[in-house]
Amino acid sequence: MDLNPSDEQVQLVEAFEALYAKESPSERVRSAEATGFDADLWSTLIETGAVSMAADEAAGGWGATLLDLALVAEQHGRALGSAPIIDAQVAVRLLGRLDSGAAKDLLVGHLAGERLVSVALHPPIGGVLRMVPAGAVADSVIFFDVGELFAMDLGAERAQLRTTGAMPVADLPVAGATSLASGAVASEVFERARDEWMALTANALVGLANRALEIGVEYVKERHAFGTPIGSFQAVAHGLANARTSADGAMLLSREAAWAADEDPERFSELARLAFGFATEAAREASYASEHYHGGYGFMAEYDIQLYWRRAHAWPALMAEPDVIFASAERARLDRLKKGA
Amino acid sequence: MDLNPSDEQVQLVEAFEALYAKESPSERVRSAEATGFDADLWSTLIETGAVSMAADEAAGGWGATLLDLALVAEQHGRALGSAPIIDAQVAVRLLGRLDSGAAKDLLVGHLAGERLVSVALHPPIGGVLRMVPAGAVADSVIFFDVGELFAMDLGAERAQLRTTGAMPVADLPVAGATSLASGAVASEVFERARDEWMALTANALVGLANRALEIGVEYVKERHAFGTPIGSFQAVAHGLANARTSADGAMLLSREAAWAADEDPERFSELARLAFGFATEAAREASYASEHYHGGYGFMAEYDIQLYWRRAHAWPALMAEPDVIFASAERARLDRLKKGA
Amino acid sequence: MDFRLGESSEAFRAEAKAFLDEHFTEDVERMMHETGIHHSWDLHRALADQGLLAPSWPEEFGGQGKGHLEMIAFHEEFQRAGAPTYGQGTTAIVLGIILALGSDELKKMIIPPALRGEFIVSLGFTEPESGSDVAAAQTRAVRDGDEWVINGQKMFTTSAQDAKYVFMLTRTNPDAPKHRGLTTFLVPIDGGGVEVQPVQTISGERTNITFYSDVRIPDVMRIGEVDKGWDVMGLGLTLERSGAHDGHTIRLQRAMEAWATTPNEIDGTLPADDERTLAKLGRMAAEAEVTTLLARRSAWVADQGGRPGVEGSMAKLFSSEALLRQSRDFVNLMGPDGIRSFGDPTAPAKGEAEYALRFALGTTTYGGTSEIQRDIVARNGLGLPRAR
Amino acid sequence: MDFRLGESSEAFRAEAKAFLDEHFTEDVERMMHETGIHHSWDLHRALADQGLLAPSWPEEFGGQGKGHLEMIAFHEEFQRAGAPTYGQGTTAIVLGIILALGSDELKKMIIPPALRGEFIVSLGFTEPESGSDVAAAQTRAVRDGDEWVINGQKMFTTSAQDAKYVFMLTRTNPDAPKHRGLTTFLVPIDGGGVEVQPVQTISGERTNITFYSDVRIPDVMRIGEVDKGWDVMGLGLTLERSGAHDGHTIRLQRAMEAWATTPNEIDGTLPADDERTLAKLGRMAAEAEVTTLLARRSAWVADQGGRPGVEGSMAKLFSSEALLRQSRDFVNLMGPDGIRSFGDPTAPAKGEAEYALRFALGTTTYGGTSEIQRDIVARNGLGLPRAR
Repeated sequence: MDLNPSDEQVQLVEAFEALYAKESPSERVRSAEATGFDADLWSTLIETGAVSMAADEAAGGWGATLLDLALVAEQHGRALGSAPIIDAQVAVRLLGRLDSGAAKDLLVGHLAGERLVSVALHPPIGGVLRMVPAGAVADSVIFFDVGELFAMDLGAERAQLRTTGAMPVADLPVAGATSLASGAVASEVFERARDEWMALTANALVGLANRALEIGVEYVKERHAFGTPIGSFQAVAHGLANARTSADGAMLLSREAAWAADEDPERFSELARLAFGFATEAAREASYASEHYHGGYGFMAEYDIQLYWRRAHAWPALMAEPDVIFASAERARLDRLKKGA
Repeated sequence: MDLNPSDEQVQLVEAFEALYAKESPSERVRSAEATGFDADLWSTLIETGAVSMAADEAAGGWGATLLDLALVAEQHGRALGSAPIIDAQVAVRLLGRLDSGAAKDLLVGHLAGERLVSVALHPPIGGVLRMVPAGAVADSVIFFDVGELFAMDLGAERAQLRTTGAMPVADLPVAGATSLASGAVASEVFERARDEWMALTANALVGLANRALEIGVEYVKERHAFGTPIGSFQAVAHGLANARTSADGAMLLSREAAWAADEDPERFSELARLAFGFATEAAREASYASEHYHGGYGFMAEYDIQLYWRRAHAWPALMAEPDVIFASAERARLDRLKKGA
Repeated sequence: MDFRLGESSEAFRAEAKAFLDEHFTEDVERMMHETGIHHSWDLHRALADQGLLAPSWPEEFGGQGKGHLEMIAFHEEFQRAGAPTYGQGTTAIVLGIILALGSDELKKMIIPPALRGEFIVSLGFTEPESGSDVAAAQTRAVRDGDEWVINGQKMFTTSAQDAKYVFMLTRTNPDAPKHRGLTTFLVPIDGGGVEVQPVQTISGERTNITFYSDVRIPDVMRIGEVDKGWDVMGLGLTLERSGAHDGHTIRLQRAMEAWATTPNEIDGTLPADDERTLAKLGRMAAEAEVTTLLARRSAWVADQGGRPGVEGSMAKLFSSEALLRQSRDFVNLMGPDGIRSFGDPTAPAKGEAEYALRFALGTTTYGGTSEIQRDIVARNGLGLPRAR
Repeated sequence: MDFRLGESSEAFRAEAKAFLDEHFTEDVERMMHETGIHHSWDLHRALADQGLLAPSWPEEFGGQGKGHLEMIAFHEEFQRAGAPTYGQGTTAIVLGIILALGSDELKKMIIPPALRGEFIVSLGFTEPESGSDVAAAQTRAVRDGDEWVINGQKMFTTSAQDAKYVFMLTRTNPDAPKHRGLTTFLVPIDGGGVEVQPVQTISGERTNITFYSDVRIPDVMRIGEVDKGWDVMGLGLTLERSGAHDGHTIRLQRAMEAWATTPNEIDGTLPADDERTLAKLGRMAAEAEVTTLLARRSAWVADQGGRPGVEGSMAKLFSSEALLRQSRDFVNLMGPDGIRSFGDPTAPAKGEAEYALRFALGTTTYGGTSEIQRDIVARNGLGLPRAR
């Protein structure tokens, strides 16, 4: 067992920590609230290799592991980055698994930074892909429908949806889609992409939870009431202690899930979903505790903690609520146990 | 609005409070743990009229309202009475609604204290009535199956089931049952009996919660740690404040439900179920808080608080868990709203 | 026992309903959400015209002598409708304080025009460095002859942009123990030296920070004795926590029950056919009923001549924490659609659950945090020693 | 990063499994539940015979020099199997203390026979008037020449009926500040003056109250310096919170997954076909994994040479509170059948959920209540000021 990241991973984390400190301070996050998308941050991320790192070396990428991407996602979550880095990385990995010429062309454009590709997390309903991550800024979207995987180029007219958490999501009517794959490959690749999205988002939520707690802890140490820092009251201290414990658990589980993609592949699906469900609740617990102990200030738009609380609700909601996730995790788990028996 | 009981109700409560103080102190509750049935308490309750009070005056009873019975149930819950008073009262009211000779005969014997009649809360599964309240001590049981209401005399051989909460429950194989009613009457009368059982048990759980909290509050005032009563720590005080608030809410709601049986009949079904679900959770919250703040003592069989905690789990479980109850309450509520529209 | 509020309460409720049907128009509602200002002059003046600004007051003051059980029916309707009430709510608290503790001169100056709907009053309790610990207020009031000079800053002076006065807690004796150097005043906002700075909140509601620089007011604007402001505040905080609490839950419940019983546009399924949804709706129904009963109990205690301190804290604590649970439950239950914002045309059930999620954040804080309410229940309700 | 415990850990886990397969028989398990005594001499002696009583100890003491990551694999298997471990657990803590702080004479007297499995040792920390506040112990030890005379009472001296010694916290200087007048001793139970009174608990586990009347012991039985007992306790409490924590959850999980995937006898339905059941199982799976990871992290920190104080508190806090939630969830989910008691032949899944419901009550208390663990996490983990 070794819970320390490798030296290379430490360097990777430091590089992205510095990038986000510079390109995603809270003023920048706030100025991108209307769209959930900061074009300058996105350019910088692409230049730094945040998308191409996800591709195999053969495809001109860095061949980063899912765990490498997870550590970047954690920094992304800490900084509440207004950029679809996870969606783009998941698309890279999905496309890399496909053989068709269409998929390869899409990947080349995506890696070159010419066409941003995103993945719809759910099949279309009534002919519309609903709440597509990065759907308001992507150039193409990959989606799954009735046993087939499609890609669709997106036109200019897409209404930006207003959500709790300021994300570039959109509803996209299906029209003029190209098939990328069908049959077992299509559904396996799609399920895998969903699981990877969950594993990476879990780690982003861990980063979010950690930073939210730092903000909260700092506040209750400084804020005084009744002649003492409010962090000395058990009613405050114990709520934060619970949240810190959940966040530590979420961090271990989410990293383990990303690690399992390569190192314990049979458990990956199950762990990715468990981590996503658990990290969702941990991030909401952490950001709520920190928000609530800010008193009235927590309710004010001016304080950063509300940015964290809103995203803790919004980001994971794009997939499904925790109970649905936990049920799907258990389904994967029971399947695995059955096969093992 | 008047939240005070009437003078007659105050007298009724005082009478039963005194009865339970004498006939159901914790030593008696403990000595009846193996069976969940205290024959002497039961005799005294019958002599006092605890069963016949539930019958109409025409049938030789007192014509007590469901609210009167609820106030008695609250005392029963406070004292953790080891006697099937609620089950017997529900049977009286059920039989009073039926015209058949068999039903009338059964009621006469039941009121005379000759044959204890109970009601199975669920139809038989695989030919067996499972977990029947008072099933281990009743002489007859009423049950519902496929649109028909039956009575069945019980033989001597019934295995006492061991449960979390020391109750005289038993599994009863169906054999030699007599029909009491069929069709719409049968199902309506059965549903009504279930709702009344829930309304009365909700009030018993309120009494249980109130007494559990008294025990807990008394303990944390007396117990010292770190140089102060432990009740002065917010970690303790706030848990009890939450539990007291829930218990107050449960008390108001449970009394309202029983009151509605006569005064707001259209909402009775809905309120009985809401009250039962809410009181179940309030009683568990109250008894757990009081138990937990007893520290290691709460885990010891010797301290009374564990008796409360165990029954808070066991009594309501005979019907169903809170989520199932809340769903059935909402079904009744939506039906009512639909009719009203 | 009787769980009905009674005929006169129901009659008064009907009056409130009729008033809201006429005056709480879609325009008023839209404006409220667009500006975040939960005060409407149209509504306020209409209330005044019908003698409904202070119906509980004696007739000699233009009231109708309504009892607590009638008033709660009235307030329930306003809350359940989601009508803007902050302006009349804070004004009513301050008028109640002035009626009880103000000088005759002040009463004469303030009460009649306020009851005619000519102005509203904001509350100035909280400061940057004092929230739950209200008595730690540092805004200074210094006597200068027959005048007082006020310097300081108040947080969350909601409605101040529309108000004529702020009812303000100040420190008049910095050397006395914390609770013994406080004095309360009614400070005119337009008299010079007051700056109102808007503050946006997560729910979209607007509140304000107000700054006071050498604000000079005559001694007649003082309420209660000098340095005895804490006694005045006792009445103020109790009044702040009284009133109905079930409105937000009932409003959410109505929206969610309508959503659950309306067939899905695409596949025609009914959310209410799902057991989990039914269970969440049922849980909300139980909490809505308990919320209503706890608030009505407070009114009933007051009606019996009691002072519902602990009962009011329980009602406030339970209702706000329940709203938090309910809004989370339903945003979750709606899946990805749950986070479409209130105001976005694509939001299910008009985004009522999403709005409640953000709105609920405030309810567990203002009017005394849940922690303060638990302290009160523990100490005054259960008799536990003062929390350390 | 690597989330595997490693090959040597897995090999040692296999050894533990093989041992349990052979020695943790149905008879041992039945006896444990019938008597409530979570100690088996058969098992204990078999462990001793195989050198498994203290595998982490250096070979010179009869240990195997196993590291923390190997030990946690070993403990996980014992906990997951539900094997009786209280006797060896408390003995290991005390031997660890003696090894670190005992005199050479005491080491020689105690360690070799203990490692041969000849006796076990109980813990005597808690008293009637001191639980979480361990340092408030009032049991007196008074020096009399080269002897000490002990008078007092200890609560929850689990396994004392089988133990040869109680490791005991006593007050030697009543005039010193609370933490500075304590001394620890190893007190023989059969040496006269000790009475062991059985105590039954909700889970059916047996513990004891022990009474001490003029118990005379030689000074050699003292551990650590006079009046410096609190330092000794620091080590003891940390050792008490170390070790695996996932066993009870994993055992419940196995029972519930077996129940959910076994067709109902009567109608052939599978509980696992129900979404709610799946969601509860999934939630438990997440909590089980987190519980395992938190405990393993503590072991890893220790393996790296750190002292996992906060990490141990988090593992203990999370695992016990999670077990409480899980047992409630499953007892609820099973409907009326959920409360059929463990031991009743009609109980579903052998009543494992019902047993866990009662068992979990103790886990949030012993080894330091959840409140104490939260205080530790807040103070030492988050750097918050001492709770008032």
